[in-house]
Amino acid sequence: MANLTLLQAINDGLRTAMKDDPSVLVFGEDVGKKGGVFLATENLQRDFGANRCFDTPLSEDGIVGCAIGMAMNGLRPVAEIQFQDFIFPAFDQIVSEAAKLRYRSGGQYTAPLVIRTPYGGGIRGGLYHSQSGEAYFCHTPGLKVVVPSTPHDAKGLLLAAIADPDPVLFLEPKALYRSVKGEVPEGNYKVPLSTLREARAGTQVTVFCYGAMVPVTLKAAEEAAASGIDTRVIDLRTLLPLDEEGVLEHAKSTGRVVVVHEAPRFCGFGAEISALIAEHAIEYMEAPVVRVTGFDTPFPNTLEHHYLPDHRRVLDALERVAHF
Amino acid sequence: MANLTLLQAINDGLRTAMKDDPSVLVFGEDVGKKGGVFLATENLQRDFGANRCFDTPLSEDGIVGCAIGMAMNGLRPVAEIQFQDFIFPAFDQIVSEAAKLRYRSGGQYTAPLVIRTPYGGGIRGGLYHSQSGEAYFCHTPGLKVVVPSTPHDAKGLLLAAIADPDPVLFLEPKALYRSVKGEVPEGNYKVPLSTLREARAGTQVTVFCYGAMVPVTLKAAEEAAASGIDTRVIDLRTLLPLDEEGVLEHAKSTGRVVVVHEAPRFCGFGAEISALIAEHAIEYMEAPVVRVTGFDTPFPNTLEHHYLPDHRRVLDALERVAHF
Amino acid sequence: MNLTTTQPLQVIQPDGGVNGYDPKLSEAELLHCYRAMLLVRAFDAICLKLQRSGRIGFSIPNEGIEATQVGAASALKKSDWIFPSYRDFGMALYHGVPALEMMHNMFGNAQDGAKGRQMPVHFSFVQPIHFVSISSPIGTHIPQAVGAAHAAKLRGEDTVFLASFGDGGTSSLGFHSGLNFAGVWKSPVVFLCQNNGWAISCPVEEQTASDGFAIKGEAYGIPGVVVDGNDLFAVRKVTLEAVVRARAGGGPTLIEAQTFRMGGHSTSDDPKRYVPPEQFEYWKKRDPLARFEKYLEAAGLLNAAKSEALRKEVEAEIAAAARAAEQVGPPGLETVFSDVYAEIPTHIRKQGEGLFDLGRRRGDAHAGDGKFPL
Amino acid sequence: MNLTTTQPLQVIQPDGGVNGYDPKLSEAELLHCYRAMLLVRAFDAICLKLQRSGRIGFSIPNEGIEATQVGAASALKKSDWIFPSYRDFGMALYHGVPALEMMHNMFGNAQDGAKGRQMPVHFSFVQPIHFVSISSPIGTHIPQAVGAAHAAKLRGEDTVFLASFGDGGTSSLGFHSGLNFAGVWKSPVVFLCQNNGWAISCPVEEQTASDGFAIKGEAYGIPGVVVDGNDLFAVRKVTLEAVVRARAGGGPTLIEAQTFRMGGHSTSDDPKRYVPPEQFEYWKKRDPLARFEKYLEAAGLLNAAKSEALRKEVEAEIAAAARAAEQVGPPGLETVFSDVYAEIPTHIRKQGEGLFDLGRRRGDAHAGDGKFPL
Ligand SMILES: Cc1ncc(C[n+]2csc(CCOP(=O)(O)OP(=O)(O)O)c2C)c(N)n1
Ligand SMILES: Cc1ncc(C[n+]2csc(CCOP(=O)(O)OP(=O)(O)O)c2C)c(N)n1
Ligand SMILES: [Mg+2]
Ligand SMILES: [Mg+2]
Repeated sequence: MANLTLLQAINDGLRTAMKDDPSVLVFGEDVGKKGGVFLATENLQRDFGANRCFDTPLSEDGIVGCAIGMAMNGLRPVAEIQFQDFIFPAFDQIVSEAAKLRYRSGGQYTAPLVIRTPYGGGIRGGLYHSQSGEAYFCHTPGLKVVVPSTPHDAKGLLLAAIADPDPVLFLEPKALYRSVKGEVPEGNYKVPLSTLREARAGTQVTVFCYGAMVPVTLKAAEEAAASGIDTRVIDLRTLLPLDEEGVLEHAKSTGRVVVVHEAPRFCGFGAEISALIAEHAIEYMEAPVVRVTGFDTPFPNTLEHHYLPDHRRVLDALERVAHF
Repeated sequence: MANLTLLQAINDGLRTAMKDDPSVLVFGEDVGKKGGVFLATENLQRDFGANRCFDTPLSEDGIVGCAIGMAMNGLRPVAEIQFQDFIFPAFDQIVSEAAKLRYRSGGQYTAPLVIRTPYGGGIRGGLYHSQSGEAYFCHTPGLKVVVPSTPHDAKGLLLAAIADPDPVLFLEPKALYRSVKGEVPEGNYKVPLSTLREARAGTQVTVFCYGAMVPVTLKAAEEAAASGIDTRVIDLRTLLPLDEEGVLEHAKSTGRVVVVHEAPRFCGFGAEISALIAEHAIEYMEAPVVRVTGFDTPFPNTLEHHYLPDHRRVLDALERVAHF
Repeated sequence: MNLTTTQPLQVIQPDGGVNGYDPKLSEAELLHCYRAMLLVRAFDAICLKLQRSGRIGFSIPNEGIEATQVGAASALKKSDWIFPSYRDFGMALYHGVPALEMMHNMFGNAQDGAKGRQMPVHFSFVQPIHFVSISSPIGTHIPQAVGAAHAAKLRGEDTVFLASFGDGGTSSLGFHSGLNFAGVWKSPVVFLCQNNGWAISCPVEEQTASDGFAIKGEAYGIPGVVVDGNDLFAVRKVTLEAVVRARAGGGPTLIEAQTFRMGGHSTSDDPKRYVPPEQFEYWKKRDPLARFEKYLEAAGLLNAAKSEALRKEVEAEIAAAARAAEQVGPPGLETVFSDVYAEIPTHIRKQGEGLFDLGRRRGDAHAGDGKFPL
Repeated sequence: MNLTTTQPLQVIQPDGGVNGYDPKLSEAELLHCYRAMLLVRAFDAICLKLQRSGRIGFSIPNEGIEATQVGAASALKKSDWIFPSYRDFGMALYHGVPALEMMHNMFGNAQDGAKGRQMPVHFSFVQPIHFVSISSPIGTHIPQAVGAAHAAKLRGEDTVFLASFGDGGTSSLGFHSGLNFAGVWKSPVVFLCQNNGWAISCPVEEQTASDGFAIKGEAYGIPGVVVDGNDLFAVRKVTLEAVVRARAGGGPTLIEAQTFRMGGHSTSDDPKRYVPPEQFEYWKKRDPLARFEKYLEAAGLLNAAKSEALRKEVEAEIAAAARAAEQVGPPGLETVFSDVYAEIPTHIRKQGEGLFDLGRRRGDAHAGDGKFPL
């Protein structure tokens, strides 16, 4: 096992998939010689050749559209979108095409592809290099949406996503690219999609979170422990299809729930968690289900540290919910 | 006052705006000579000339992109997207540009435009002529999202949207275009955005709904009344910015809530309503907050009547919630 | 390399003469083309009747563009792929997709390959040729064809991919990205722009200011060729040249076939609201079927009696297909919930069970009486 | 109308000679252009230093493309509009946007017109010229320029709209829709494609297979012109011709200015990873500033002393601006919540109040100490 950053784990995952399966291709803007703007694809072109890892013209519509065609015709494309903020030109291809191809063709055509893209704040990227758009995709039946928060999961979930028969959007928390490190097994292992991870055991409050909010939440949970609040932290890992049963069990078992994400609150992913609980576990709730989220504004630049939920805001919610 | 269909009310609203304000333009695919595929813009080109109402090339990106430029430079564009299903090529312009222009320019540039588009099922349109994409847009700060359900509101909300200083997505329930009729005042009147409408008074259960689900819900409420369930029906009308206070008051006052929409359930607009209640009114709830929605699948064709929530499904939820 | 042409290639003269051109097709092949055109016309006419009498919801008229469809399709092998538009009935029929399978789609019945999920004319076939699932959003299939072609190219296969779209389709995002990627990758794709003069009610001069559509290839380093779309041999010839070049690694071609749809955009559309009557008259004289008939007659392969017999046979075949498809019931309720993913996830399964359960509780026949079968 | 050129227009020779060409600019105007180029270079150099020392987060190198920026900008009136890319510093500086205002943006401080919400170099000005708020997504501003132009045209104004973008930008959706609409509407727009050979690490031959970028105008019925982008007079000349035609109702033009960025894509980028060293050498010899200096010297308007003095003055101006901007504090916390809409809706106001409240309760200085001021 190697001790890798999340970014290295992704590079390792791509390498492993490319080595094990010749039908896996990696492409996107600047992923070749440059190795990607974050270096997630570093040296893949050198090591696997320009037929397996290559740059594309500046068109996300083309990147995803072509990936769908490749996937239809037997390849396993892994397309990179340079920043999640720039995925919107491909929205039609993702939402109208990749997500609906199996259904509309009665299973005759399918699109087993992976779209990797860095998302979230923390790099002073302003409106267009910071967004967390998961909710847009989670409202789209036919897609899978995955967000790792540890190097181990990043590699294992990526390998599961590449092997998956359906289109997967793989959202990489760029704030964690180099800030988290961890043990990563060698070779091809898979973390099954649609499974939760208990990042911290606890009995009084459950927090549901994912991606870059996991370490923030863990920090808040540590501080809360000091003041006697025993917090369970659930890393959702796969947002769609969500392990709804698992979410409800955790919610019921503590009766107190906080949901944390970076994206704006209104119609954000957190709303679905709250709604599931309001529909299937309301009688177990001993407190309001509180969301700690980005604000319902575009993402600012200079003041991004105020926009992003931090451990103080999570802690505040934990206290509110615990002492309700 | 004239007795008009919802479609006629929209045509009347467009005419009224064009007459009162020379900076109002209407354009899109086939809106000119043909008058739109549903005839919402019938005779506007004839009556106001081809400079005020005109066809465009087949590019939603171009339609919305140009509308933003026009709006920046003093016009009040009202762009039509032929079906809401075809809005996705313009997603980037709507979400990245129209919604964020005021914020990112510190208020120096703004985009007061209206995008009208028919949405929803009921015409045997299959996957791509039936969708209800409101949740995609409601997760986008900077946009306003409006959905009328009566001819009166259709005209009054449209006129308010056109006069509004911010970009408004105006979703027209195509299933109601010709199936509802009602009194529509002459001249320029506005139904203020972000206000709810009590479509039916009731004391035991509140149903939140909008667009084509309003008549469906009203029918269910009538049937429920027969079995002793007194149902209040709230037509949300503006989804963003939502009158959250109003929603919470209604929810608290009945303590039992159902939310109805056509769109898929997962991360749909209904989740936000449930989440608001779970966060701010959970202690008033005497029953789970139940969502009646489209299924988490693409929209089918032959079986669309099973996909679309009907009064039976709403009634079932009313009974569950009332007798919990 | 500038192969772009601006004058449409024409082979068959209005009187059926070909000035000695040798189509290099056997009698059987020629009659197969003719039969395919007849099939389109009969399919078209019967669907129009079915729609007018309320038995199907919608159809797309194909009259007038049969030569483009059949001419282009005839240049492909069965191992090639077609990424069609919704107005490409003839390509499927030429390659032997049974009319019955197509009719199952028109009725959206239980035997429809797409399980009744799509609107009529949104076909999907993997046999006898890949005729890729049609999508309503315009242009999205164009980069997909390029991606599929790139896959074949990387594997060293010599498959060719035909992407077909309209004049309006050239304004779409997919046209721009698809042709651009194909130019850079030298993909084995033939882009067939069926310029029928209109995108619903939008005439070409309001669609683009370019000098025709073939020239748009210049923007991507792709040769563009203009052809008389009502001339089966001409369409076949330019498509075959493009296919041969693509198969040999020479990269993509953009073909503009100039034609005209004699009907409305769809059965919901009344073209008289916007198409000047002269256009109908002009193009009526250039009917592709009549022109090919004249050729066949001149070549001694057809006469009035034979043509009449074939027409009847074909009409009977289509009518029988329609009758048979109409007998088939709707798809099972479980088809609402399957095929969203390879495996049905729990939340969708529960939604299906809920619907079945409600049907049971309400005694509603539609909802099925068994338990949720997935 | 086929005005498309494929050989780049050049006026100023490498030695500063112009073969008798008369730029029709006064001495003051010529020196204003020169000064604008110096301003860009100084702004560039100082921003690089600020970024390297961690005082600003990011900048975009402009060295090498000053002639394109200033030459094009010089063809516009103050009543015209610029829809810039992120690499158009010189257009703003030429038109008199104070360096201090630009520095406020680089620091994202309380006096930044965009209230510190955007990344550095994403300027927005309405004065002294409309320099429209820059967006990061590539190409989205192109149809917007066309829409703004259409508005002016409908009102009978003679304003011209310049949309500037890179070689990579031509692959974007906005390029396709923007040029297509402009062609059909004959909009008064000048499309300036700054072909600097690279889109980050993607060279033009991997960007598109077209024969250059000017030719892409053909696809939209728009004349395309190629120009030496390191030649201020040549850029000014072709832009002026395009502007004059647009102002007179003659419709849009696509200009391809061939140039090269001597720095990285941004301060986060190391071009040595992908740009062959010969390219830097080749273009170093074609430095637009040195070339214009030679012209000015040959014309007797500049000498080493004067140039040195001007350079110092300009550097001092920029350095002073940077120092002043650095003193200004961050924007107030309420700017996170304002300008989402014209009026702040209740839910956003509450979120702001919540943040202020938390700050008060925690005694956190950042969160302000007053009550939420909106
Ligand atoms: C993205 C998108 N926008 C709008 C539509 C609605 N629409 C369907 S067909 C059509 C016209 C297409 O014209 P053309 O490409 O010329 O093909 P033709 O129907 O003439 O064969 C339009 C606007 C659509 N299907 N997709
Ligand atoms: C839609 C979109 N995709 C990707 C990016 C990331 N990106 C920023 S600049 C750039 C390259 C642009 O190249 P070009 O248009 O040639 O302009 P240049 O930087 O060379 O001036 C890329 C890929 C983006 N900003 N927007
Ligand atoms: Mg057409
Ligand atoms: Mg460039």
